[in-house]
Amino acid sequence: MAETCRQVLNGAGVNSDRLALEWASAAEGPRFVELITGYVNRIKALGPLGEGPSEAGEHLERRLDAAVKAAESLKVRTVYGNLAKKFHKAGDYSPEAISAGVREKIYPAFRREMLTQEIISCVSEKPCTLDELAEFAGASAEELEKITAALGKKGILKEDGRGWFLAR
Amino acid sequence: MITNASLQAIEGQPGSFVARVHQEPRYIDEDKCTACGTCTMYCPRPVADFYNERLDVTRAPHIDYAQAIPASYYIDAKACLRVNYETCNLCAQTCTAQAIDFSQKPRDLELEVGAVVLAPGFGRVDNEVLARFGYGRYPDVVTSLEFERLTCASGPTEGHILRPSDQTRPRRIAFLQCVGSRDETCGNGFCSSVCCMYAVKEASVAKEHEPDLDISLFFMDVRTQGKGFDAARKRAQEKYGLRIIRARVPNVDQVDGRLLLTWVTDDGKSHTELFDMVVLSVGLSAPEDARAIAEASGIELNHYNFCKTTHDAPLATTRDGIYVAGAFQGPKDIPESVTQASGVAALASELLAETRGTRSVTVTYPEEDTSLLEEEPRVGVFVCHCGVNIAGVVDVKAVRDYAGTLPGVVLYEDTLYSCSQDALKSIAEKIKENRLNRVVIAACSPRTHEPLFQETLRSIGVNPALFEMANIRDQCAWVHSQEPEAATEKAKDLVRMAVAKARLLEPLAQPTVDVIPKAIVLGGGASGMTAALSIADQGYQTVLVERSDRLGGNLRDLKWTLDGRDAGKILKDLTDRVNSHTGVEVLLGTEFKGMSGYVGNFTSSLEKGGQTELVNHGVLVVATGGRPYLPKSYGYGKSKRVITQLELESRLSKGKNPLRNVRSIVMIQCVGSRGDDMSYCSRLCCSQAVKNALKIKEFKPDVRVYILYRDMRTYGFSEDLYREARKKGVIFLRYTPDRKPEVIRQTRGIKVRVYDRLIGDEIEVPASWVVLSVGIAPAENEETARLIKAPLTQDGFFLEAHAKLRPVEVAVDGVYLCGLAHGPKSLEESISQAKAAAAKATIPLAKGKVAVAPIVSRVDKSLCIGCGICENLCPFNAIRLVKEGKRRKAETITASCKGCGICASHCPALAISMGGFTDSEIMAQIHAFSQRECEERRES
Amino acid sequence: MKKTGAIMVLGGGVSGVQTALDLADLGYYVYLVEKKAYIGGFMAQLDKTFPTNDCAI
Amino acid sequence: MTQKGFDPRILGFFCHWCCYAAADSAGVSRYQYPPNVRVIRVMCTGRIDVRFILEAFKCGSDGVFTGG
Repeated sequence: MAETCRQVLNGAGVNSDRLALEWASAAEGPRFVELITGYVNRIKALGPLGEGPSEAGEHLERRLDAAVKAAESLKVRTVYGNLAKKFHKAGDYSPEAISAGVREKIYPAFRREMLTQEIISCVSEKPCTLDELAEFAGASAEELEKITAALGKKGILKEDGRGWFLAR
Repeated sequence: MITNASLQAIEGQPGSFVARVHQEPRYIDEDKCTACGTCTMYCPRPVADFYNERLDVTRAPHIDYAQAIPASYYIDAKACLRVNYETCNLCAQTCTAQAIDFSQKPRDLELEVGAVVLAPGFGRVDNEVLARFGYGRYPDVVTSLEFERLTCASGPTEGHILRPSDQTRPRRIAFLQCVGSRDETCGNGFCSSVCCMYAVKEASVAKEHEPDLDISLFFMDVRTQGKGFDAARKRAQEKYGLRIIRARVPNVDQVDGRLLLTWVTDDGKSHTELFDMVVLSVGLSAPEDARAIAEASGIELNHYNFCKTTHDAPLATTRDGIYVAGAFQGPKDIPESVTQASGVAALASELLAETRGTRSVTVTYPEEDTSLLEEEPRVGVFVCHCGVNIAGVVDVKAVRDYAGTLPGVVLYEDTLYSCSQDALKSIAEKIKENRLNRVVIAACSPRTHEPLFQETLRSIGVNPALFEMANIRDQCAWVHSQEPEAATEKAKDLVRMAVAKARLLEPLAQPTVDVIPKAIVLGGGASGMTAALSIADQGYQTVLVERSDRLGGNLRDLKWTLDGRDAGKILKDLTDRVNSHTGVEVLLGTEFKGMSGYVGNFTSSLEKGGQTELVNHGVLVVATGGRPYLPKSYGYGKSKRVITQLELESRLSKGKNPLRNVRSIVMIQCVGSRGDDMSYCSRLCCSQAVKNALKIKEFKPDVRVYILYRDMRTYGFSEDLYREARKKGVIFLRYTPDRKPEVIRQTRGIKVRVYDRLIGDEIEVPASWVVLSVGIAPAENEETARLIKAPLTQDGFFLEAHAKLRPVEVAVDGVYLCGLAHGPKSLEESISQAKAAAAKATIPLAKGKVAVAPIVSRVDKSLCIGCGICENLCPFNAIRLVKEGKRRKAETITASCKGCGICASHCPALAISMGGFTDSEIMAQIHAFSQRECEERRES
Repeated sequence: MKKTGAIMVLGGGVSGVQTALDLADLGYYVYLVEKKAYIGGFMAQLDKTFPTNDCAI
Repeated sequence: MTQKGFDPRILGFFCHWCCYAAADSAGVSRYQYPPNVRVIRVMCTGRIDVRFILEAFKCGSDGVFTGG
C-alpha cells in the first residue's frame, strides 16, 4: 500500500517523503512522540505541498485528482489486489520484492489510468492535438498515442482535424 | 443501594446469612428529587461543607457534588431546624417536586444474603495528631485532602491555590510526609502506602496550576513502589523541579504569618526555613467504626484495628462467608483496592456458585426508534471540559460555538464532565428533546469512553453506532498544553471531522455470540493455580497450562511469607487442591503456541512433547510469572559468600546450623532494580530483606546485620517488621546511586565499602555473607504477548487495560492478567490479583453470551465480482466465497471478523464496507480535514 | 441448607462499588450498604490520580 | 521552524489498537508534541485504501502519517 502510494505520488509530482508509515505499539507513548515530532519537522523542512524539492507545483491538484480516479478504477484495483494476493501467498514481504512488484505491475496500470483521466479532462474542455495533450498531462506524445487510440476504439474519443474530442 | 445505613448484626451461616441494617432517613425522596437546588437556596441554616473539607459552606439540605450518586439531595439531620425543633419547614414549601418528606422514619432492614463483603474503606487520622504540626492553630497548615480540594477546578477556590489565612497565593509550599503513619506515638505504626505518591501528584498538579511555585517535600523514604510510579515520580521531579528533602519535620511554628520548619538531615546537620503553606500528607487510619463493624459482623481485627487477614488468604476474614476488600484490609491505593474488590467478588461467587442467576435482574433496552433515521441528520455536539483537563488548555466555549456553525448540527453544548452520571442523564434528555439522530462528544479517547456513551444511547432507544467521538483530551489538550491556541484550532478541526463522519453514520446491528464455558490459565505458579481453582470453584472447566514439569513457580523457592507462614505448606495445599479438583485439568510440560478467535470463542494450540493439541475456550488468564534478576555485579557467581535473598532463605530453612561461622551479614538493596537493567522498583525486596534479617536475628542474635538501602519501602504492615529489625539491632545505611557500595574480595572473606552519611566518609564492613536483594525481571513475555496480541509496558510486563480501574484486564477482550506477569508484587498481592482475574474471567463465562462489536465487514453482493482477493488476504479467515447461482460471491463470517478492513481496502469492485468506517465516512473526514473543501461545501 | 444468591456489600467507596458491579455481572443480587448519603467514598474527593493524573470521578 | 511561518497541516491515519493507543498513552503521560496532526481513527492500518492517501494530498494535506 505504502509503496504504491509512494510511486504514484512521485509520478504525480509529490515528494513521497511526505507519506510516512510507522509503527508504535500501545505502550510506546514516548516512541510515538519521537516519531510524530520527527515527522512534523521533516514536513516543515519540505515546505508546503507542491513547493518541496522535485515537486510539480502547478498541476498538482489535477494530477492527484487523476490519481484518485485511477485508484477507484476496477482495472487498477484488480492489479493491486492480485499483487497483494501474490505476496500473501508467497509470504515474501521484502522491500525489494514489493518495490519491484509495484514498479512492474501496479505503477504501469496506475499511470495508464491516470493519463486516461488527464486526457479526458483535457479534451472535455476543447479538442486537443496529441502535442497539446502531452503538454497538459506531462507525458510524451508516443505514450499518449496508445491510450488515445484505445479510447478511440472504445468509442469514448473521436479524432478530426482539430485533434481528439469527446465522443458525446 | 441503601444509603445512610449502618450494619447492626450478621446472623446465620455462610450461604444463608441475615444481615440487620439500620437506615437513617434522608428526608428527601430519591425518586422525586430533581436535584434542582432550590432547597439549598432557601435553607436558613448554614453548615460546613464536608465534601470540600469544610473549606466552604453549604446548607442543611444539599448534595455533596454535582455528580453524586444517588443524584438526589439529602438533609443533614443534625443541622436541620425542622428535624430538631419542628420549626422552619421552608424547604418543603419551596420544593416544586414535593420531594421533601419529614415524615420519613429510621428503618431497620433484614437482608437475606449468602455472603457479606466488608469494604468500609479507611478512617481519618485524629485531629489531635495533626495538631502536633500546627493544624487547627495555624490556618495555612492544611491536610492533603484539603489541598486536593483546593487544586480541583470544581472545588471551593475553582482550582486556584490560595492560603486559607489571607486568600493570597503562596510562593513556597512544604509537604510533610508520614503524618499519622509510621508513627507509634499516634498508634499508627504502619506505612499508609499511598501518601508518597499522592504528595508527588498534588505537588505536580500545583505546579501545573502555578508554575512559579517553590515546592519542597519532606520524606523519610520515598515510597513510590507501585507499577510505573517510580518513573512517574522521577519525571515529575525533573519536570517540575520538586525539591526532595530526606528528613522528618517534628513540628511547625508560625512566625510573622509564615510557617517555620526545622529539620535535621541524615548527615547530622540542622536546617531552618520559612514556608507560606504546609501540606500534611495524612495517612490512612482504620475506619472509625471498625470496632462496631467487627462486633456486628463477628470478625476479628488486627492490632491497628484493620481487618485481620493472612498472607495466603488476604481477602478472607476470620469468619467464613464474610470477606474483606480495600483499605479496611490494610492501607492501599486505588488499583490495589479495585483488584481486591474484584477478587472478593470471586470469593463470594465461589461460595454461592450454585445460586448464580437465581436473584439477578437483567437490564432491558427500549426498542430502537427507527423513525429518527427517516429525518435528515440532526447532529448534537457536546464539548467536554473534563474539569481543567481540557478546559485548562482548549477554549471549550469557542469550540462549542464553532460546532454550531457546522452543517447538520442542531444542538451544541459544553459539559463539565460528560462521563458523570448527571451529565449522561442530561445528554440523554437532550437527545430525546431535540430528536438528535447523530451524537458527537468531543472529550477523551473513544478507546476508554465510547462504550459508556454508547450505552447511554442504547438506554434511550438510539442505535449506538450513531455516535462519534473527537479526542480533544488525550490527543489534544494533554499533549499541547503549552500551545493553547493551536490546541483550540486542532480541537475545532477534530470536531469538524467528527461531525462530517457522524452525518453519514448508519445504525448497525448488535450481534451476540455464545461463549464456550471453559477457561485456560497460563502458568502454574501461585497466581495461576489460585486463578484456576477459583474459576473451577465458580463452576467452569479450567485448563491449567504449565511450561515446566512441576507446579509452583517461584513459590517453590520461597520459604516463609512476610507474616511468617510456611510457604511450603501453602504450596502443598495449592498443588493438592489443583491436582484433585475435577474442574481443573493440569497440563505440565506444555507450551502455549498460539491463539486465534475472540472473546468467548478462542482456539489455542498447546504443544506437549512435539504433539500439538487445539483447545477451544472462552477466556484466557495470563499468569506466566516473572523470574529473579541474575546480577553480574557485586561479585555474584564468583564467591559462595555472595548470594541472593532467595538463596539466603534456602540456607536459613535448614535452621541455625549454616550460621555457625557467620559473624556479619551485609544485605544490598536494589540490585538490578531502580537502575540500568531494570528501571522500576521491584516492590517486595525491602520487606523480604527485613524478613530475612529478623530470621537471622532469631537464630543467632549476635550476628551483625547491615542493610544498605536507597529507600526502605516496607509499605503497609511490613513497616512493623522494619521497626522490629531496627529494635533488634539491624543496622540500616542509606546509599545513593552515584555512590553504590563496593564488594571487595580478599583472600580471607569479604569486605563491603560504603559511604556513611553520618560520619561523612567511607567505611569498610567485613562480611561473612553478602546478600543481594535482586529484583524481579519479566519472564519471556514478548513471545506470549505476540501470540495473544497484547501490549507490554516498556519494562517488559503486561500492560493492563487501565492502570486504575481495570488492573487485571488486558487490552484484548477476554484476556486477563495476574501475578508477576503484571509486575513485581508479594505473594499476598499475587493471590488477591489472581482472584480478581478469576472473577473477571468468569464474567463472560457466567453471562454465556458476548456482544460482538459491529465494526465487521459487509459485502454488497450486487457489486462483488467473486475475485477472491479478500478471502485470500483476510488474516482471520473471516471471509469466504460461496456459490450463488453461477457466480461466486464473498461473504463475511461475522463472528470471526475483527474489522481490520484489509478486505475493503483491497476490493477491486469497492463492494466491501466496514461498519463504522465506511469509505464515504472516511472520505468525509478527509474532506472535513481540508478546510478548503469544507468551505466549498458550505457554499454549495 | 439452601444458599441465597444475594450478597451484601458494606461500603460504597471504590472497593465496594467495584465488588458490587462485578458480583452483579457474575449473576448475583447485591445490596450496597453505605453509611453516608452518597456512594463514592474518598475517591470522589480526589481531583486527579497518580501517576497518570486521570480524572478521578 | 525551518520555513518561516509554515505550519504544516498533516493528516494521520492511526490504528485503533496500536498507534492510536500509543498516542493516548503519550497524552496520559503528558508528553508534548507539535499540534499539526489531525487524526482519523481506523481499526487497522490494513483499512487504509490508496485512495484515502491520494485524496488527502489532493485536498491539500502537506503530509500523511499512517501509524500502525
